[in-house]
Amino acid sequence: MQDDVVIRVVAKVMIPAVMLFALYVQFHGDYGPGGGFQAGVIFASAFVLNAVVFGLNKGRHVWPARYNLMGICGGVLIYGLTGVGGMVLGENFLNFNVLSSDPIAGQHLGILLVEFGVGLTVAAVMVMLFFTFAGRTAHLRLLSKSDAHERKISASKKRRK
Amino acid sequence: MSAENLIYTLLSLPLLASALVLLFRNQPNLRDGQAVLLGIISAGAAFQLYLLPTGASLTLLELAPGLTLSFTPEPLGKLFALVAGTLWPLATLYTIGYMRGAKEKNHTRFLFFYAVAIHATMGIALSGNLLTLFVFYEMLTFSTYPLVTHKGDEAALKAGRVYLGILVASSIVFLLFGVIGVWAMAGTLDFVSGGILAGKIDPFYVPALLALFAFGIGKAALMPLHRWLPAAMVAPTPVSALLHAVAVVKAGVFTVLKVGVYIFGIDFLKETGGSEWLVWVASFSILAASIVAMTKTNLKARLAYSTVSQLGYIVMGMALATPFAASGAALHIAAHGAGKITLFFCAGAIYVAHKRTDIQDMNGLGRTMPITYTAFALAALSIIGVPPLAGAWSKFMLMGGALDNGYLLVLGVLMVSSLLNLVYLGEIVIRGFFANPTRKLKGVQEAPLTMLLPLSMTALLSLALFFAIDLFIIDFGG
Amino acid sequence: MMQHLPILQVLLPLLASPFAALLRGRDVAWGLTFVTTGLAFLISIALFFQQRAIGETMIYELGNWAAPLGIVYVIDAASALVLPVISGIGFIATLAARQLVAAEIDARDHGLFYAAWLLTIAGMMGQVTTGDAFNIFVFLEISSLSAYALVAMGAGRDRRALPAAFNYLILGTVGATFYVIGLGLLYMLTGTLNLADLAERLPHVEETRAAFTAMAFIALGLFLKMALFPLHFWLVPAYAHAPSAVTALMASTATKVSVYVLIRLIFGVFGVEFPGLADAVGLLVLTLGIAGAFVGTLAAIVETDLKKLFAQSSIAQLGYMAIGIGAMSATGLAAAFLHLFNHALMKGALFLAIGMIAAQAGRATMGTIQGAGKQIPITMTAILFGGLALIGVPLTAGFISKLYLIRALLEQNFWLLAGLTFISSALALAYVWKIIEAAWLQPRPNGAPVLRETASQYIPAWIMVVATLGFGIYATPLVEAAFAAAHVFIPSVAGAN
Amino acid sequence: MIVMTDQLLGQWNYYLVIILMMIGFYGVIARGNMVKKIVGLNIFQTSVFMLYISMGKVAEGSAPILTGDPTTVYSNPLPHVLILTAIVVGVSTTAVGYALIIRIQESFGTIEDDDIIAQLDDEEETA
Repeated sequence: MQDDVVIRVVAKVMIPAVMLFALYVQFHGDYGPGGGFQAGVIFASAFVLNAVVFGLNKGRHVWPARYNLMGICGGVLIYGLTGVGGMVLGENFLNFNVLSSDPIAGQHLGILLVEFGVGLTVAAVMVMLFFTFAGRTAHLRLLSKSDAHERKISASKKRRK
Repeated sequence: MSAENLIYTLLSLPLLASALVLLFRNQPNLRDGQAVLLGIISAGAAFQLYLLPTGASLTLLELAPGLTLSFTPEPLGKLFALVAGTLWPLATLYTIGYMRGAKEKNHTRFLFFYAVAIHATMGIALSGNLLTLFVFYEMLTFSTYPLVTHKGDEAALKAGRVYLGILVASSIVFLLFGVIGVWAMAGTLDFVSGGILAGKIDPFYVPALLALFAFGIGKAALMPLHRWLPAAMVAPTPVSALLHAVAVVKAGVFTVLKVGVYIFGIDFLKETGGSEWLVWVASFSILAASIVAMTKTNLKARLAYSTVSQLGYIVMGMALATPFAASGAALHIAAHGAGKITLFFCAGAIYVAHKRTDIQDMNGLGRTMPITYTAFALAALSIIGVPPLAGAWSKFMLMGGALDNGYLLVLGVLMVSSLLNLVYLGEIVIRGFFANPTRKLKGVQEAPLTMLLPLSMTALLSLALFFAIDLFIIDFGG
Repeated sequence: MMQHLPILQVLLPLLASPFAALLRGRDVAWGLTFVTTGLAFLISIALFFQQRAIGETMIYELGNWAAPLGIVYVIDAASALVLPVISGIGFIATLAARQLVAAEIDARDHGLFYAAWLLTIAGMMGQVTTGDAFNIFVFLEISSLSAYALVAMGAGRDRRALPAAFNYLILGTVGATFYVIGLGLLYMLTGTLNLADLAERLPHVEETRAAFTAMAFIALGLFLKMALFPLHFWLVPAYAHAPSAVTALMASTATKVSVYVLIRLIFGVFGVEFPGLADAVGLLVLTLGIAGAFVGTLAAIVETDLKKLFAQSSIAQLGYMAIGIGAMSATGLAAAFLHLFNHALMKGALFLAIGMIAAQAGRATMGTIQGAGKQIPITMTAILFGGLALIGVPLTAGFISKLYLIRALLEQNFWLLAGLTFISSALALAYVWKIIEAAWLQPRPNGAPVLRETASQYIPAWIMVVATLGFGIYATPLVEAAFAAAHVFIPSVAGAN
Repeated sequence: MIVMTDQLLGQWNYYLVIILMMIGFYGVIARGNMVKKIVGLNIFQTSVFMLYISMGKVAEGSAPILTGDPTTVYSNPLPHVLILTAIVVGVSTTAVGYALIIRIQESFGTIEDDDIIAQLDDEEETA
């Protein structure tokens, strides 16, 4: 696919747009439809598209493997620690009212942070899933049942010898 | 000492002995000596406790709400504690002689579990409620298992499996069932004079509940649950003595008696007739075991079946449901204990001296081992029930009890059984003294003193018991 | 800080998990896990005593949103009893995991291993603590998903872990989905997912078929999760081929939590008076429980692989818990709680001890331990005591739970069932004794590898053994707590203790 | 008659759910191929998602975004939120399932149940 000019050009245009849209969905989530889950998936799809069009190696170059774990864990921690923030400030876990002097503003801030954590984790998970499964293709031969049967026969023949 | 302290003493001395056995495992004389010494002290303590008035009680801890580990010595329990406490030092002394004479291995392990078994027996004797009794009952089973399988060969393992299988399975399936059944119905498990079940249970269920106990207490070796007893004969003879006279089977029949007297209550059993069937089962057990005993030529096997038969007497004493018969049964625990331990001591002495186990090889042995054979003859007569030996009293009281409740047929059973006893025990004595040796008895001489001493003492005990009988009759009439 | 304990209980392992994943050094990850589970254990003990002292339900509102709208965490007598089991086992298993994991799992995966480990624990805690039915599902899946991964990590030594984990995944997901279906029906009927609220609103719709169907789905899903016979086939391979530490953790906790959730839903939401409950679920659970007790015990008798053997025995023991539930009485529930607690202790001891042997010898079979009594006496003694507790020998914890289980059956006049229960528990003697004979009474075969034991290897197992004996000798507070837990669901009747 | 048709047709979503559920469940149980099992599992779960989503729908209700008009009828958003969680769980399960399948393929060379069992039996025999 790397050789197809149309796809390459379209992808180059599309990828920034996809990412921008993801950011919109992410940060508009507390006003309208959207939020971390959707944004995370959209954001990840940009990287997946990149990898599909320009190859796995280039894709890895843009999003190195070590980002995966950091993204996943970081997102969870942002979520959790935002909740803990409410606890530290004297209210129950996940109470965002106290995050700012104005309760409403505090709730906005809290949900923004939480959604950001969700988005980060989801994006990282999605990219990781793609690379994990795609990276295995070299080893993976999906066998039909008859194929497996043949292998078994040859294996048992070998054993007999 | 107060009764509470005596209870503590009796329970802790065997444990102390077992701990010291481990501590002195590298100094055989010290290890064995202390066990005998502590045994003598415990015999004294048991005697003192026996003389103290009843009424003391001791609660060790509360397992669960309403379920305690507690100890209440009542006359029957005190008698059993006395039997076990007196026979323990003798058995230990004998064990030491036997183990050294027969060149058995693993003395330390053996003595350790021996003492633990005595601890469990004391717990059973003094237990104040069914739960405590059950706890120590199981402890006795598990602590005697290493003794039964002491030799460690395939035959011993197989016997061990039968031993453990029957005893644990029966106790978990039936006995525990009965215990919890009593708990669910009566709301308590305490041993109370006159029983706790009267009025709490539909008389219709009494025979069934009694069956749970009669067969759940596998240690009482009521046929058909007697298989473990002959199987355990592979064990060294001191174990047989422990099983037959001091601890295991005595604990079994003691439990049966105690349940009958203090859980069901003699009067309650008589009213409901719930134990009538048990009289006949016990009768069957008595006769069948006697007949099997006659077919055995292995000395220990014959003695084992004799025990099964004698245990039937005690179960029957409870089942007859009269105070007189129950007293006789209690007395028989002591009388048979003294008699049977002598017989096994003699069997072990013969084995150590002669290395033979078959009765046919023992012709003329009495003339080379006069002390052993005299003791054997005394004990055999006691078991048969010939005065002036202890067995006569207990048999007499059982017969009296049977008459009281009109079981004429039982009278016949007891008489026939005495006759059978005479045949199979008498044969051994007669062969020993009068038959001509089939092979040369060269080099055979009396067993070492550590064995002769205990066996003559227990034989004399049978004699003494006959004359001091007033001291040992327990009145269940109240 | 004290008022935050209910949430910290779940949050601590949950938030420690990503840290553990990020930490590459295996000792650091283990240290973090150790500290976290230790703290969680302390918290659960504090909660237990706090709850016992107050005597009533403690409620923690997430984000200060009150009950029907918000999600609440509930600490009542029942959850206060189950939490220490999970966190305690989690803590001891972590203590043992240091050696077991080092022996069985590739050093690069340790961070991820401990992350999944913490997530499993957090998920189980969450199921117990939360007062929201859907939240239970979420935590159920958190713990299950990480459990699948943990089981699969056994593949490094034993590739059979992979199909085992896969089957576990399929059946676990089916079970969880059944639960969600039932929940959906309940939500349609009542419009709420809060457990307390559900219990309040259900009586208005209890005559409908939908309510009954919901109950059937929920019960079925949880039967699968708790491996009630005949839905137990995933359990044995999963436990047998998982890394030893995971087996020890899961055998003592995973199915127990599902038992707890079942009790919570069936008794706490539907209630004993729910029409058809006693007939359908009660009778079914009783029958399956006793059948499971026999099947598990018999299968254990013929098994030679020790992990499989004790996994089969777990099926039997779960059967006993099911019998307690099926008795449909306060005593029965208390017996189920008691056995849940006690069985966790003894299986923990057994699997930790066996795990240490398996980590050394590669596998733990009857052949491996033949004559091992002389080489590793302390470890084998732990197995001996654990086995005795399984049989229900007096002065062990197993005796206490069996005592109350039978009492519950006799109170309901289930004499035959009580007899069957006794027979099956006596059969347990056969497989336990097989092990004891092999270990102590048979000689070590020539050429068998030399087994060793060090204090750090047997201490975790022995902590559990001591607890097993301790709760067998002095069970009064535990029994009281179990009855308090049972009375949460079935109000106390005068005269019962 | 009308009542019955109404009952039958008015509950078409439930029939759909049940049909899907059974298709998925059949796939899980009857297929030996692990990928097909996972596919079945997904269909099975999807049926539950549909159950929840259709339950949240209120006739004539609009999307649950506050408009400020008090007369607006909204659909119930809660089931949708719940099912969003369930979908995430489902995706995770699928991912773990596929990861396992890959590992199984690598170490057994097959993803058929029967073949794996046969291989393991062979192993037991030789061991």
